[in-house]
Amino acid sequence: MATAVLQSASATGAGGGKDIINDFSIVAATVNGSGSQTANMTLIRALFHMGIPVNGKNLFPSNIEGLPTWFTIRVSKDGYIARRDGVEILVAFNDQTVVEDIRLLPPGGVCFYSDELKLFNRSRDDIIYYQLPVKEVSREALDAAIASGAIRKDDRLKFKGRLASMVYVGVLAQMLGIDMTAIRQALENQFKGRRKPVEMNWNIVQRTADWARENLPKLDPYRVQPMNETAGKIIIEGNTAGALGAIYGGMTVAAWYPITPATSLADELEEYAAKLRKTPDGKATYAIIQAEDEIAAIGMVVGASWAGARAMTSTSGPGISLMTEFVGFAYYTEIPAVIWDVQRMGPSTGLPTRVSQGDLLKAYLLGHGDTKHIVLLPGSVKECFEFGHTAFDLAERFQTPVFVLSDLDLGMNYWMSEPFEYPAKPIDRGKVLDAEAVKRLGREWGRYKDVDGDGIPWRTLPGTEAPGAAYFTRGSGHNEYALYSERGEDWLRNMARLAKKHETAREYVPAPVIDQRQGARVGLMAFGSADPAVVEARDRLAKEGVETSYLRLRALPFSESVRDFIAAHEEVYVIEMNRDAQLASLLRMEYPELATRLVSIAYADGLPLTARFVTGQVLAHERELAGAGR
Amino acid sequence: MATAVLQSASATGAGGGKDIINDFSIVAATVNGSGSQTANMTLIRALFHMGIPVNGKNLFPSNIEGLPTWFTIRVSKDGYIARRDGVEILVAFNDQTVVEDIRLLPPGGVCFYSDELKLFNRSRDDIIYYQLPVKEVSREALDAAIASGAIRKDDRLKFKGRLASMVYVGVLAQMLGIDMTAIRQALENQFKGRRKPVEMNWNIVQRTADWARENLPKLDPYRVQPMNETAGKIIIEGNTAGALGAIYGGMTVAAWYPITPATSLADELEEYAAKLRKTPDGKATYAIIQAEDEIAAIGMVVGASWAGARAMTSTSGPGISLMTEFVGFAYYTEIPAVIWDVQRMGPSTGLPTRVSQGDLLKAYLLGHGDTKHIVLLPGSVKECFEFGHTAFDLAERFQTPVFVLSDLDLGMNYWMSEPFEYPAKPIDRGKVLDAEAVKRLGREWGRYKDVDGDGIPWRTLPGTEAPGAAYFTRGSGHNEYALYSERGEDWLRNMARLAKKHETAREYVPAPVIDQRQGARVGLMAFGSADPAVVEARDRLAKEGVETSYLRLRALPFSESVRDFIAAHEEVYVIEMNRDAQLASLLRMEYPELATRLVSIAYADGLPLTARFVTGQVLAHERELAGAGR
Amino acid sequence: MEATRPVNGKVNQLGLQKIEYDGSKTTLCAGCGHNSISQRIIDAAYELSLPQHKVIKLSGIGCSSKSPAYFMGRAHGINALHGRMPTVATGATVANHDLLAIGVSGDGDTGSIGFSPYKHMLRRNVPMVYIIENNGVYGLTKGQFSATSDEGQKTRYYGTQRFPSLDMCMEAIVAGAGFVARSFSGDAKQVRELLKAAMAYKGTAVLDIISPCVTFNDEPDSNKSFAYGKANEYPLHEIGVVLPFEEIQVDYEPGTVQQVKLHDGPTIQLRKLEAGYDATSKMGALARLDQAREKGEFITGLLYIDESRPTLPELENLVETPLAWLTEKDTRPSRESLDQIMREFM
Amino acid sequence: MEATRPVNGKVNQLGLQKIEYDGSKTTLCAGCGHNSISQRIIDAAYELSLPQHKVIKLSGIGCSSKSPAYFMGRAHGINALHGRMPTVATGATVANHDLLAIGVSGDGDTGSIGFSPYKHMLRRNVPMVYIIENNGVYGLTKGQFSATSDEGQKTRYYGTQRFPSLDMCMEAIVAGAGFVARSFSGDAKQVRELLKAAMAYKGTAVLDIISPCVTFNDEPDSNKSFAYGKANEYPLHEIGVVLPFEEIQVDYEPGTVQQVKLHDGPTIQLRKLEAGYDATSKMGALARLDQAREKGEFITGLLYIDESRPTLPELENLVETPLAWLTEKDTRPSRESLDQIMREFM
Ligand SMILES: Cc1ncc(C[n+]2csc(CCOP(=O)(O)OP(=O)(O)O)c2C)c(N)n1
Ligand SMILES: Cc1ncc(C[n+]2csc(CCOP(=O)(O)OP(=O)(O)O)c2C)c(N)n1
Ligand code: SF4
Ligand code: SF4
Ligand SMILES: [Mg+2]
Ligand SMILES: [Mg+2]
Repeated sequence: MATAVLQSASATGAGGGKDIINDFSIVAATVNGSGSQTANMTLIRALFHMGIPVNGKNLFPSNIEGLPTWFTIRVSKDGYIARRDGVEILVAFNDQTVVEDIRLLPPGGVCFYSDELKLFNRSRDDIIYYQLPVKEVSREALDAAIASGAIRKDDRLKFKGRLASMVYVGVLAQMLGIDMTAIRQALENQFKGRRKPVEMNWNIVQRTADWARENLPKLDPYRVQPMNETAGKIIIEGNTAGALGAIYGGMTVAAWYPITPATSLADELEEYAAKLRKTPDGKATYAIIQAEDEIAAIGMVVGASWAGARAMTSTSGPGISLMTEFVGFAYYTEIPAVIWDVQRMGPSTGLPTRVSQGDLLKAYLLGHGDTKHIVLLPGSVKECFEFGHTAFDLAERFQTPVFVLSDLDLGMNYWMSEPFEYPAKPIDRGKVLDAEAVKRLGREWGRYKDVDGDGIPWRTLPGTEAPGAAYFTRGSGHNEYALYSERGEDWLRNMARLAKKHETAREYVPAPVIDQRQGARVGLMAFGSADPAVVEARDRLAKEGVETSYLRLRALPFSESVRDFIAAHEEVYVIEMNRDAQLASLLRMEYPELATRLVSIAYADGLPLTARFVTGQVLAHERELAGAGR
Repeated sequence: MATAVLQSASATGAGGGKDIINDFSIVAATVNGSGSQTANMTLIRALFHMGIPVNGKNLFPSNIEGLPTWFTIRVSKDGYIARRDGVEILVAFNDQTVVEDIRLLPPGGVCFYSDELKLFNRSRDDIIYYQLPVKEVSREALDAAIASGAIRKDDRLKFKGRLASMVYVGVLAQMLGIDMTAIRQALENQFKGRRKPVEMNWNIVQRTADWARENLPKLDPYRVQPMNETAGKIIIEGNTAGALGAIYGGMTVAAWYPITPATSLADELEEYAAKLRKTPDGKATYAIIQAEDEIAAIGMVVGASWAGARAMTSTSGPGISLMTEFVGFAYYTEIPAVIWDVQRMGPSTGLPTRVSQGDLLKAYLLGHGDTKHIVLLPGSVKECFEFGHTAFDLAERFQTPVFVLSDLDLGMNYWMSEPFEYPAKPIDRGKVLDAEAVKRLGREWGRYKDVDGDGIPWRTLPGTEAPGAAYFTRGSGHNEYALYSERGEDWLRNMARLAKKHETAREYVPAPVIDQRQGARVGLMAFGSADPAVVEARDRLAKEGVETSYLRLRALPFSESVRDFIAAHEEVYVIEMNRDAQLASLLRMEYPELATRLVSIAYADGLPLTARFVTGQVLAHERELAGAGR
Repeated sequence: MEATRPVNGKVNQLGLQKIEYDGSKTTLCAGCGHNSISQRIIDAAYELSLPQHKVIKLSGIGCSSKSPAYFMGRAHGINALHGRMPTVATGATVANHDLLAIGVSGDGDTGSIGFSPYKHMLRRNVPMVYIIENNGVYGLTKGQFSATSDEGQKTRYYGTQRFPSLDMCMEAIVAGAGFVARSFSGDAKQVRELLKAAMAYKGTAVLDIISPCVTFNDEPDSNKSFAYGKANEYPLHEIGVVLPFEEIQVDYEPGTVQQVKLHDGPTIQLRKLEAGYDATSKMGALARLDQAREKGEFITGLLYIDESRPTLPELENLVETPLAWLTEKDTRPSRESLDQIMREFM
Repeated sequence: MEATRPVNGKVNQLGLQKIEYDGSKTTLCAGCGHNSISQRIIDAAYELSLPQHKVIKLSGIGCSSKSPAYFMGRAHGINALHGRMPTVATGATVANHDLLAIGVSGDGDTGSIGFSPYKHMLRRNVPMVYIIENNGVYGLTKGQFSATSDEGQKTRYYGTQRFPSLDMCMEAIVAGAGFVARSFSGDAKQVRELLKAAMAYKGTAVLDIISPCVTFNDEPDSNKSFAYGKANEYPLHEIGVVLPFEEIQVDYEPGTVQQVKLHDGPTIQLRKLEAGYDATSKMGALARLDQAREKGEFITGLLYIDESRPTLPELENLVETPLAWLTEKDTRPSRESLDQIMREFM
């Protein structure tokens, strides 16, 4: 094994020789399709097993193979999990980007680079370089694996990248001080205990860790140390969480059409349903259908819900657009439907592998004419699980489409979380009359009658054997008895009831999470995956002397507490990842009397928000106000 | 011919014996598919030829034959053309509704009824009845027409209704004093001069008028008198106007899918294009395609516009919903498209034959992600024509979808208007580079570059023969040179430019029509077919001592003058025909600092707005404010 | 189902009179072909003694799609979006595989906006009766051509059709349908028997029924007109459905009758009128349809039948209880299972 | 078109080298079948001496749909929405009937979300080359089954296909297409010649080209894999396109070669490998395709050709100047005409 050429750089470890422990980021710059995902996940899980708060974000292109991908691991002793702008440690594996990747390192940064790179050069002398023995190790490992029959000869190319990336796992483990048993545990986890791949990868890791110990003197200050911050926690993607939520929510029918970044939600649904939702004789208590497009998917959901299933779909922006007509239909006919929108960057095809919160306003209003919907806004993987099941309860209780607005960051990246809690409440199927009830009520029952004063009518399911149980569902005008009607009064009454139903939902949907600070003049408001950046920004702002309250919105329509929160603060910064200030717009529409208190921070470049950005924006505006004498 | 049984009612003509001249409404209550349209049009045109301001509204069901239809003719010496709540003169031809129709007449009202009605009875004695000799006249007329060969024997049933309704034309003419030469002229017009039908109908009219003169003593006070208020004017439907506008706007491709109430726009387009847009050798300078659905229609429009056509579609709510994805695509790829939304009542299938302004917010925001569009809001048939051609200029100038939001009332009803003016400006094809220009600019040209500071880039059309003229259009992320890009900066820059383009449009789209009254505390704001009711309401309000200014919005985005108008008034009533106060919402979103001045009057029951309703709402609120001490 | 009540008149095996299969009063034009089809559905449902609470009626948008309101008023119904009924039916039949789904669509609803839904429903073999009330025009929007109107066809308001038609039966066969029939709304007996067969068939049963629009496409020169149909209908066979409890007649010459036994009982008997037509030959059916199209023939009958393909709910391998009726016990996995999964993510 | 410039290497009739028909660098996987097809398009365009400014490239969404960026970089292109390219092509070819439209789609793009657009494009006979890069999976979204994958087919991540496939060639023929071909991306010569023929054909020319997805569906047991294609391709004939200025070879036995002359010059020569296959017989083609499907055969070639149907722009009876280039003079009727119309409404 060649001896690595060491850097005798002018770079001294940043931090003036002092170790920087559990507080830095690593980025692995690779080529997509090359198989580095396993290596990255192994690192994350190992850190996690060491008890260190960690978060993994994959920045990948919208193609299958050969384009640049960056996987960033943030290690944060303080438990911050938002994206950071800077990254201290680079693992350079991609010739297409290496020059730029190096340029972006901070002074004192660290560059581990593959000895296979052709365009690599030591363009900066204020950083530390470590060369990785990729060529030799991966060749030898491949030869061994082929000899042992673990890998077919034809698959050499396919496996090369995967094994190559294990080289950086071993070296990083050694150089950062990652616990080798944690790595082993991570590999076991990754390969679900399958011995052969575990051993093959473990070998490389061990070998390269040993090699690094012998050959690479530590020049940089970055190190990890065990903590106790992850005990009992899990690490998971939001889409997996959402799928599990749906399964524990009693989903019985799902129809979907593939689209990034929503696909994995359906994949995981299929995977876990097959495990959890079959009878002993192998029969399914669910059906999952890959539809021919999104209109068909939502049509199937509507049909299934109408017939009594707990039905859902998952999609992203373009799919939401295509579902517009059906969503309006379901709203007006009062058919439940759970629709996951794992948001990506729009408009149009946009950036399919980048995040945004650009569908908020659109989902809320989807459909022509007067429509407004319940929209759930999970802010964590845990809430993806929770809303994954409560979405069905809400959809059936309110007999209406319910959106769950997740996003690419939440859905496809790796998040630490408390383990999910088993649903506390029984399944709520809402106001469904059985045959007995129908018989008892007789002609009193009207499908679209508001008997309870909450705007929500009672329905019957097809198959209910009672005289008068059947009714005709239509997207055209109907009266309280579901009979066709073009009368103005019938239309008005029905639309007013639908509006009332929406009002009822205000205090029924997940309430905002509010941290109101005594005497804080400034409030922050955000939702979804903007949360981690805001949480971190609040600490930074506090350090700058700006004490803030925080309302994290978890659903539309707004509850009263949203109004109260705005009223309780002089400025409320509304932070969101889109161009047009969609949440701020909705707030202005709803609270004209408070509209001037709202300050919009709307920004969307496809990357998750950073605390630095949020802090900067708030501070700048606060200073402006101060300057203006306020 | 039987002698009509006359009413010796306690009813004295309303108005205490004084004639009521040119100020009342007539409703013909018939069955759809029965052929009364010709009769109604004859009456309207005849009144119009007498110089009397008149307006005709057809209230029809969403089916083809056999259900109730009401055609209301408002005769208004003051030139008011809004719907009125009350109707003084009923022509009762429909057994299904006759009881209710009579119930709705005001005391002193008049009921002309067919002697063929079975369920008719003189349930009220405070109105005046005239029986019509339908049975006999229509039988005889049919016999004669068949004998003369004008009607085939098999078609007897089909023509019966048409001839029957001519009976009320003749009787009304006599009883109201409608000029017989005006009737003749109206018939000529209706049948485009075809002699046979003109004669056949004229005969019936003459005959029944004579009969009425001899048999029906005038008991009611309603009369017409010639005026001079329609000279040089036309009477036309908005959809015809829009179609003509498109043709004079140089439309070259139209793609559409049938849907009420937009269908007739495409029909008229076809009709007039065939007349006006063929070369002497019969070749077409346009193509009109009936697509397989609305997604296909807008896809064809986008394809055609991209290739350089002036392309349009016309649809209604459900179609708009289906076009959502493509509209977002056109917004982001910057492809012109003219989209007529002739609004009907939604959500969903809703009331296909009833009016609403429920798509305003939806059209403005259509598409997932951050999108906002230019929306034109014609308030008269004249503006349907104008916007019909300027929509293309705007779409090509701004390279973006442009909505024209008409509605069923405007589009399918009969409106008096000044004749349309020939377009004053030449056709604007916007920023298109020809081959010479491309050659000159060389690499300087970038498809999505903002060289003029207005956010609008330059484009080339396929077929342009110059090196570098070709570019690749895509709905996914691209840079200024139309190259694929996932870079955050490229995305941000492009989206910011699109926002700037939208800003540029503010002062480019049709400006609001503002009538600002010195010292008026109250402003009214409305758009589209709500206008006539507001115009009339202002006069009523003035009589009640409430002086009002009025801003009639003609497009989105708002121009500065909208802000100024709101700022200049203490209250601004925003009057619109939907449930959710869509225009008010948009105003609140845009002008948070003025939001509290806005008072929403949003109401939609499927019928055109009335002045009475608007007046009542404003007064009630004004009194409330006064009561509250303001 | 209602308790048995005094009966006057003929009743079926459920003790119901035919009138009890009625729906509300039609609002279609007098004479519209669609109304006859509604009557035939009533006939067939009555004769098969269908319990109405086990039936769902589905449609898209159009005059045709209104008709489910006009039959079997005791069955749940849904008027879906234009062209999208197949997708709704797919969801509904998976949610409750115990129900008999009867879908009614139009040629515009199926052949234009709903074409992809139609084909993919067939591909999935969604268990339902799928009726196309085919009049060659868009009735409800007043007479535009649909994709099933033939090249050269004229109508009063929309001139001449310039494009060739799509043949809904050929399309069905190519997409893998196992029950494809064409009929004419004026042929009451054939429509009724085909409906009975279709209702007994387990997968998607397509009935493309020429159903004249008397208002917009009934000129005698239209091959979707009543007069044309009456004059030109050419049935390939006489169809009869023999219910399990009925006796099969056997008084026929060998080769003149084709019999197909359906999986749950009834037998379809085709007494051949066109010798040699074999309703179990896919390519034969396609070729005959193509020939009819070339020659302008109006062939009717059960064009193709094959019951071997599994239906969608079968493929989904569902539990016996309809998904719609499953309870929390069936659909919410245990607390322990979640704990177990959580451990896997630790 | 650029002024003639120094030429090194072979040039075509426009004086262009083949490299000048290139597009930007592909971002598809190494070995993806779609890349070969892009190369063949370059070959064909070069050999036909197509002026690129007269070409438009259109696609939907998918790996396949990305490929128009990778050929003919001097032609305008548009990456439309998923499944909707046919509609965009319809509009574009009507707006400018002077352009040669080349559409590239995938099996997901065409067979699923774009199925109705596909069929209605065929019905309208939109003048374009319509290429389906058929790999039986959704490449770009990572390997889900498409509607063209056969029942029983397995893939790594999505198990076994449970539904029968839709055959894009049969579908095309039934919908009235006049140029329907199947090929294999690994058969460079056949693909190239078919492309040339398609580019010379005046209506919609469908090329359903099996184009292996090496990442998600290239296991040897997949009938969309490269290995399978290589081993099993069964060409019905050898196809050659003879350009107008080339000489037609006549050294063949009678009955062994079928010749089809296209309206604007070139002649397609089919040297029969399967005796008796007649590419001008619609039902023959359908039957052969059905047989191939039953037997699991992979037949390729020009399955069906008929150039008699008018194209959409022909039916629209357009002026010669493309609509896109008409000026105000042509498209805004006179002031007098408006006055006249106004009078009619008075
Ligand atoms: C999305 C959408 N587009 C258009 C319409 C308008 N529309 C209603 S019915 C119909 C056509 C119906 O034709 P067909 O299915 O043949 O039924 P028919 O009336 O002839 O029985 C159309 C286009 C609609 N309801 N929804
Ligand atoms: C409306 C919409 N739905 C879903 C997607 C996601 N999507 C992108 S490509 C694709 C499938 C492509 O499959 P295919 O056409 O077979 O192309 P291939 O990648 O296999 O060449 C899908 C579903 C999308 N872009 N738009
Ligand atoms: S318009 Fe035609 S299809 Fe509609 S109800 Fe009347 S006859 Fe039937
Ligand atoms: S994923 Fe498949 S279809 Fe897509 S580029 Fe790679 S090999 Fe080609
Ligand atoms: Mg029809
Ligand atoms: Mg594919």
